[in-house]
Amino acid sequence: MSVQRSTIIFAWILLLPAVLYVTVIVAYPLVDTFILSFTDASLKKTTKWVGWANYDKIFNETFAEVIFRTFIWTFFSVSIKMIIGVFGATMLNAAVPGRALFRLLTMPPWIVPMAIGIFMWGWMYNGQFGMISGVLQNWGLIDGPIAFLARGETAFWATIVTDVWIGVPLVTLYMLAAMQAIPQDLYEAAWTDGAGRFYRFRRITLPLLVPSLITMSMLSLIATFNSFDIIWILTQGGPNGETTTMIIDTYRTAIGSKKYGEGAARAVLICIFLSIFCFAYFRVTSRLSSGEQK
Amino acid sequence: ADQEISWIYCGDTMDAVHAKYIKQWEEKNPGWKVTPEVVGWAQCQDKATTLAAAGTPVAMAYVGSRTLKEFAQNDLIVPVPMTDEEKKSYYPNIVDTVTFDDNQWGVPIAFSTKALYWNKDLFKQAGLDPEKPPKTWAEEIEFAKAIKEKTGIAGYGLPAKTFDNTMHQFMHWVYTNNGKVIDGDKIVIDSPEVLAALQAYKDITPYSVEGATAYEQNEVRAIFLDGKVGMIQGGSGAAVRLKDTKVNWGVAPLPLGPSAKGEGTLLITDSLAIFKGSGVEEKATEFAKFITSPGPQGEYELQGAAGLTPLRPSPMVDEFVKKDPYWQPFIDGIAFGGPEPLFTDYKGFQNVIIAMVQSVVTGKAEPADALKKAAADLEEYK
Amino acid sequence: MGQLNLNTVQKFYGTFEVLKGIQLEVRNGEFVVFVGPSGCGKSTLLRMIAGLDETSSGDIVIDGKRVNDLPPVKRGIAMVFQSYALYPHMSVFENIAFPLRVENMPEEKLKAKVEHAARILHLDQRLQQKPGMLSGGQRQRVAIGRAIVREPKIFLFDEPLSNLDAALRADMRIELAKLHRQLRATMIYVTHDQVEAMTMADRIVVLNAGEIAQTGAPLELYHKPANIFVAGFIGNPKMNFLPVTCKGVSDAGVEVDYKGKTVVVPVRPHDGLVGRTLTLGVRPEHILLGAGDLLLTVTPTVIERLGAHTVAYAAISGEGENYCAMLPGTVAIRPEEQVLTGIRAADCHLFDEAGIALERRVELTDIDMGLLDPAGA
Amino acid sequence: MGQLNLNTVQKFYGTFEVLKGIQLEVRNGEFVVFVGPSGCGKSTLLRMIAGLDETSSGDIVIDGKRVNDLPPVKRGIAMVFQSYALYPHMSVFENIAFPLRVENMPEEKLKAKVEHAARILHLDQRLQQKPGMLSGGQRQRVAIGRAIVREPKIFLFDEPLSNLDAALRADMRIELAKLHRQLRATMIYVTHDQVEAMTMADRIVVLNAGEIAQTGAPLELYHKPANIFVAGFIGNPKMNFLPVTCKGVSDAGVEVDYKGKTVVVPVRPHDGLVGRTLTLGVRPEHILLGAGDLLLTVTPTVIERLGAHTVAYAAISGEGENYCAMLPGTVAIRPEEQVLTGIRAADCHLFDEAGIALERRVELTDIDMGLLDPAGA
Amino acid sequence: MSQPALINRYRWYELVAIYAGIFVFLAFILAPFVEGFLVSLKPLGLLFSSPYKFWPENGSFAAYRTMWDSVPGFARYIFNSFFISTIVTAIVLILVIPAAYAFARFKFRGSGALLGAFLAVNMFSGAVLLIPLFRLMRSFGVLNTYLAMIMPGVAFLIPSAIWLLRTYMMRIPRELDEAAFVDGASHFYTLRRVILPIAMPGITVVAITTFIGAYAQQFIYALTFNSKSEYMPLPVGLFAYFGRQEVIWNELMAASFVGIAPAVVVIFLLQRYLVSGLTAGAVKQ
Ligand SMILES: Nc1ncnc2c1ncn2[C@@H]1O[C@H](COP(=O)(O)OP(=O)(O)OP(=O)(O)O)[C@@H](O)[C@H]1O
Ligand SMILES: Nc1ncnc2c1ncn2[C@@H]1O[C@H](COP(=O)(O)OP(=O)(O)OP(=O)(O)O)[C@@H](O)[C@H]1O
Ligand SMILES: [Mg+2]
Ligand SMILES: [Mg+2]
Repeated sequence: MSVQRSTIIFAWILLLPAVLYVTVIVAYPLVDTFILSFTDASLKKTTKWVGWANYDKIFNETFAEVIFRTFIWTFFSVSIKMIIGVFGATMLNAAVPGRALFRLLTMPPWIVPMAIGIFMWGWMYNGQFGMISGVLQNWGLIDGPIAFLARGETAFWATIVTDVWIGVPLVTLYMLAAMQAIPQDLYEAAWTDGAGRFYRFRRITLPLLVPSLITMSMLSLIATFNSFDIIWILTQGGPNGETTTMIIDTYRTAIGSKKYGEGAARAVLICIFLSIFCFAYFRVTSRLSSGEQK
Repeated sequence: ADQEISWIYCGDTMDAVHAKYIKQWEEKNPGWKVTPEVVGWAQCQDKATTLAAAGTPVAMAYVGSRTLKEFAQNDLIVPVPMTDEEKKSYYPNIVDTVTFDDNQWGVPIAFSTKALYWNKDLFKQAGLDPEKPPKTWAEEIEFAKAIKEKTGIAGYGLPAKTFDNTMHQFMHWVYTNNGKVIDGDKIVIDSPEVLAALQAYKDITPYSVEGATAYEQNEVRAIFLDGKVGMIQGGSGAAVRLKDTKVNWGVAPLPLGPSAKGEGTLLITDSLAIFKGSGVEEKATEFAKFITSPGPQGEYELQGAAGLTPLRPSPMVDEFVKKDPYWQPFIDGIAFGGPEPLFTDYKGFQNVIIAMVQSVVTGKAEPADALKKAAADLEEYK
Repeated sequence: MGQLNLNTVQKFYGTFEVLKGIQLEVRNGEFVVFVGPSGCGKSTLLRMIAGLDETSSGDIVIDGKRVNDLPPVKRGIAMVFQSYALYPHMSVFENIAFPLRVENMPEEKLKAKVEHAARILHLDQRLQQKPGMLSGGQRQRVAIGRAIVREPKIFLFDEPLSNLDAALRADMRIELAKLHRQLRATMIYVTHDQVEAMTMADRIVVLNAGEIAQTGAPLELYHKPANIFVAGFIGNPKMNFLPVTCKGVSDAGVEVDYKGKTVVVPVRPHDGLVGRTLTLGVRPEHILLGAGDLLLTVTPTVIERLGAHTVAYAAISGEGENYCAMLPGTVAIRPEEQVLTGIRAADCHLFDEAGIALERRVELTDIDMGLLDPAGA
Repeated sequence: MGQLNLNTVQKFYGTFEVLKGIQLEVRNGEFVVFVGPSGCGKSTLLRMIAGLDETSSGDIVIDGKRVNDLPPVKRGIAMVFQSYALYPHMSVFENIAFPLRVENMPEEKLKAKVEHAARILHLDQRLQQKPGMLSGGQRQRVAIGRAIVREPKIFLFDEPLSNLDAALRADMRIELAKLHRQLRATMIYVTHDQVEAMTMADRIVVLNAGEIAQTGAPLELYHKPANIFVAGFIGNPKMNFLPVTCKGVSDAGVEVDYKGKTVVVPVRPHDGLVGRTLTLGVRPEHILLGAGDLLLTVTPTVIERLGAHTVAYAAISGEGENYCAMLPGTVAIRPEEQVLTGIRAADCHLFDEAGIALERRVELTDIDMGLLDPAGA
Repeated sequence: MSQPALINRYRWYELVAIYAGIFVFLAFILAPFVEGFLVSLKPLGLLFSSPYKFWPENGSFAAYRTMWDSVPGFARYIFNSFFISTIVTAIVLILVIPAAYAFARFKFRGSGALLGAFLAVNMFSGAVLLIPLFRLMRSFGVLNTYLAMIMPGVAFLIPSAIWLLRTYMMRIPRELDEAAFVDGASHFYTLRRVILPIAMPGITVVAITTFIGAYAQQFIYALTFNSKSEYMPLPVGLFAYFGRQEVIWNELMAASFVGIAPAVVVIFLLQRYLVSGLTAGAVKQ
């Protein structure tokens, strides 16, 4: 008994600093946000309790559109990140000369301050002076300049591409690590049985990456759902609000219009959505790990 | 020790003129110290607001005058009443930009107006008279069309990005057609004058730079500097830059709409707001008045490249305009100009106008419908 | 149909010569075991035969065709890895079916084949499980199943039993031997466990530091090891070695002296032995109590009683070496109590100074006529 | 000074009873081995003695003191883990010194102790190396060294040799036995390899599914297994079992019938046996060729020639079971050729329907006087 | 040079495909940097000129010189970022190592929920929590100090660091702890002498990711919680290139490249550990 109890006490001693720290710094503002979501807090000096009014107000037609858009945006961004990440990892995992250098070269988007990376993309998307439109024109692929951020559809994809770009290095790195953890003898066995490179990739690499893919998608999903800077700097949610996601909407309400109460309600909603995702994730992974082994 | 007047100062560095006069003021007011905090343009206003909202306001901040009503209504700032004499010293209509409830809530420190720039070479190429800028919207649209069709180059630079300036640009059109957005507490945007402006936007879009919704004014200006657009609405800063280019340009008052009473423009001012609760409100007010008094202010605004328009008429200004005649249209517009409309939720108002403009420019809505919707949406923010 | 030749096969890692010109012929249907201590190059050789590693020089010939440049699948081999290399995400069925799926075999034929293999290996009940749910022995059988369905000409096994516990290992040994008889395919099997080698092989190839120390039938290696290395490696417990001096050579054999006691070992002598220091080898199981041609009094230090027999270890005074005897299970000896042990001259092995064995005058055919001809077994 | 008592020790994982009331006394200085098949609870029991796992009920008493609530170090035990659990970042010296560093022993004394332990274990030359550079056997000795320096009253070993290869395992067995005699400490040793158990133990505790199946000296278990489980588990190859019918009971023993052949097994009968189906057990090493009280003609299917002896497996017609014989190394039998085998009645074991052995009329003292009293060994 | 193993030997067309794949992938990754670099080389006046020319006319490295004059404190900003990240990384490690160990090793009621709660921290983005955080920083009295930027930075980097390190530590054999425990080592002694040294590769990875996270990001806290320009980190410094009316693009880009150089050097020196550390632990289930 005492051995057990002292172990648990020790575990808590180890956890305490981190728990305390996060509680003080984050939990307090979180609770504050939660409480705020039931008030009409704004620039006014006094606030009053408004119950569910903020939540009621949120649920209108535009907001449904925003939610839908957020999901689509997140879905595409995360899936493309995963696809490119796996593609990149596969390429970088190939035993070809120079791969150490190539691996190094994938890191920059991760290191550069996010805003700068986004500015660089802003340049690329510029219709008159930017690289993409310019190069396409020089090659004669398009007639006149194309401003990628001018139209809803192109702006939507442009923001996704930038988000993917920022997220890809880390995904690639994790996927590379996961690939290297697959025992070499599995490939040798398959090769001995006549399986070609692509066949091995499809039947061995991919299935064995699934657990890592799920974990990565989860972490990526949280970050992407909350991805703010990219859309804000590139389009501020425009044009016609066609790149407005929940986090943009929240920011515009809370920080832009100083409707702290309504903004907080939106933040709480984001958290609820993400919690549902996480819960589903834990379900899926525990099912997976019970089916397989080591 | 010294009492401090904290000042959120927008920009990248402290202007030399301001630095000089801060020192002068401190010498005259022993025991007081002005501590400016330089914050980039993109964030300075939000920072001042956040500090105030969190309950630790700075003494004084550089803010867009459009936010004054919001601050005042939420009891964050103190009024800075002007004597009649002071009011008179400004160009007409300028005091209106900081006036709400018959009181002044800020001291104007920076001012900008717009005029029309045109590219004479492109006019020539399009078979137009290069020395004759458009006088009316109809001409403007016609010339734009001609340029686009004859040269393949865009005739007009219409900025419609999701950006505060998109609203400003549109307000120039509203004020050159004698329109109004809000009258006291009444939303009057749903008027024929404003509808005409919106219709003109729709009409000129096909001859504008491709992808108007991707550009804000500086980007459109850059295109003009590159010689790739026939006409733009711009501030005085463009002229300074144009001098370094090969572009053959001219500047004229903004073209007028059908209902215009005279030359008009949107009068944008930035002000020094004195925040409530800093404990040094009085002294801050005193300093604000000093730093914007004709002497220091005149020296500050006439440096040229900043693109400011002078706040007050003065012999200095006349001399200045004589030297650089392109200044004339910027000052001429002031007489019939209007202030930025004051709303309780300024950002809310701005978003509504941007949404309205973009929906028309991108063809998602007809001007009349867009206007109706905007009118309804604005009710929430008045 | 499963005949393998290695012609002076060499392998370098950098400048390190792992395999030093291996020359070997494996007959069709033969069960050949490579044994040798850890690091001697067994796996390397096997992987080269499989086509997983390249040869640095020399030829690998299968059924008369040089295969050096062919990928594994074209060599007609199948390999069972030491780690089994089962695909953890596939069921047992899919694991076994993998090679057939690669060839795009029609579903029906594939199913029949997999089920046939599963029956042979008693895996019928497990086909839907994942490898993670199987015991070690079952996993091993899945790995073999995967090799079987391909119907290769040559099976390659790399220490397939080393992960299993003693009991399972014994069972699997028998099953593999049965399988060999059933399939009649050529099998090449790597192990460092000499018991496995002895029990399963038609022919054993003993490798030492990249060279073939000896090739021969198990009992040939047991009774006529070519050198000290093979003598020490084959047989458990290990052969005892005593330093002796050659006294004389006669028709009857070589007379040697060990601490003043002489014995004539019936081996074929060669010239110039007299006076040299030789090594006398005797297996623990050939040490008798109280009888023999060479008698030694020793004090056992450790006595292991295994029931069926008793293994006693003694340190011979003077030598630091262990002297080990395998005695009947019920023998009445105790630690630290002197006993008189004896060795029969006919059981002795004799090695010259270079460690090369002098040929024993023992006819293997006396033991079992069939043993020297594995094909007849 | 190293005396251990387990009083009805139970362990539950959830509702699953892993250990079902273990009652055991270990004398001071004794070498006790726990054997049993995988999953029977050996490790769990050892970890409970160590204090790594909690007991669900029952007392663990060391030197008369209940230690259930004491942490391992206060129990005076040291443990050697199956994986050795060496610290990869520390040198051999630091690994061995670890327990002493924990107690803050002065540097000089610590150094002396570590070096002493290293000498015993022949690790003197390796003290500055990291575990990663050592061979399996050396690593194992480091792990033991770490246990020795603490001078514990009781050593606990959890399958310490299972990672080693056959040759090394044999060497380490001997070294451990020597160490035991040198230190005279109590040692408790877990293994599932019955050879290890037989060779090292003063006393073996056979565990089966959480219960003690039998406790006794190795040869007692070999010659007088208390039940079928122990009979099958102890001895390699495994004992053969034949279903027989009891014909009659007499002073000489029990007369049983196997396929019409009868034999009188010299065991102590109990009532009501006549007519029942019993199990006759006979060890492979007790099967003779052509002689014996019960003769059986069988056809060997697999023959393993180990040199020293030959192991033959046959399927007895009718039974699916393997029938295994361990014969002399040079015996002349061949697969698929019938041979006549025989069993002596005195070698037979007989088990009733519940699997309980009928006591054999064999005096263990006939084998070796000292064997029943390990203290005297 | 040893040749690649046979299984990894490629045919010429496979090699072409792989290099083409790598090229496409790296093109995507690096194109914006190329654009940024080209911008940094162009004189401000020629930045906005069409038609598009890939190679800048009159390209020069002038911006890399003038940037130091335009924003005189830039070196200081780089130092601040480096300093803040170093401190943040140190604090994160101090907090996270014991916590990750506890999560990896001890099962107790609520441990799973607690771990989930840590993940939940990342679900709220910092921007939303700005005002409550500001009040908190004010009540701690750390506004306008390095601490104002360090404290929230640490909090938001803790969760992912715990996740990463926990998975790594779960791979360290449990017997190592048990062996130390049997020998009488206290839990803390075990952590310090046994676990910490063995987990070093994992800790390195966590340290790198945390450092990078702290180095370039966390812009919003710096801006709101600190008013002293001498404490400002790199991103704020970069925003100083946004003039009154005009962004000095070429210098901004030049400054960005200069600014990330220290982090690039860190990554360059440690990238070996990055992949190998991740391989040994991290995402693998
Ligand atoms: N890729 C390699 N690079 C350099 N040396 C290697 C490589 N692979 C193996 N070796 C060396 O070649 C020798 C033979 O290795 P191999 O794996 O064939 O031994 P083995 O006989 O299979 O041993 P074990 O019984 O331990 O498996 C060893 O000394 C090993 O260190
Ligand atoms: N933490 C646990 N939770 C639930 N069941 C457990 C746990 N640990 C062990 N068991 C179960 O207890 C039983 C005994 O396990 P134990 O490890 O003692 O076996 P063992 O005799 O040491 O086997 P082996 O020889 O394979 O090591 C097994 O059936 C195992 O599944
Ligand atoms: Mg090997
Ligand atoms: Mg165990």
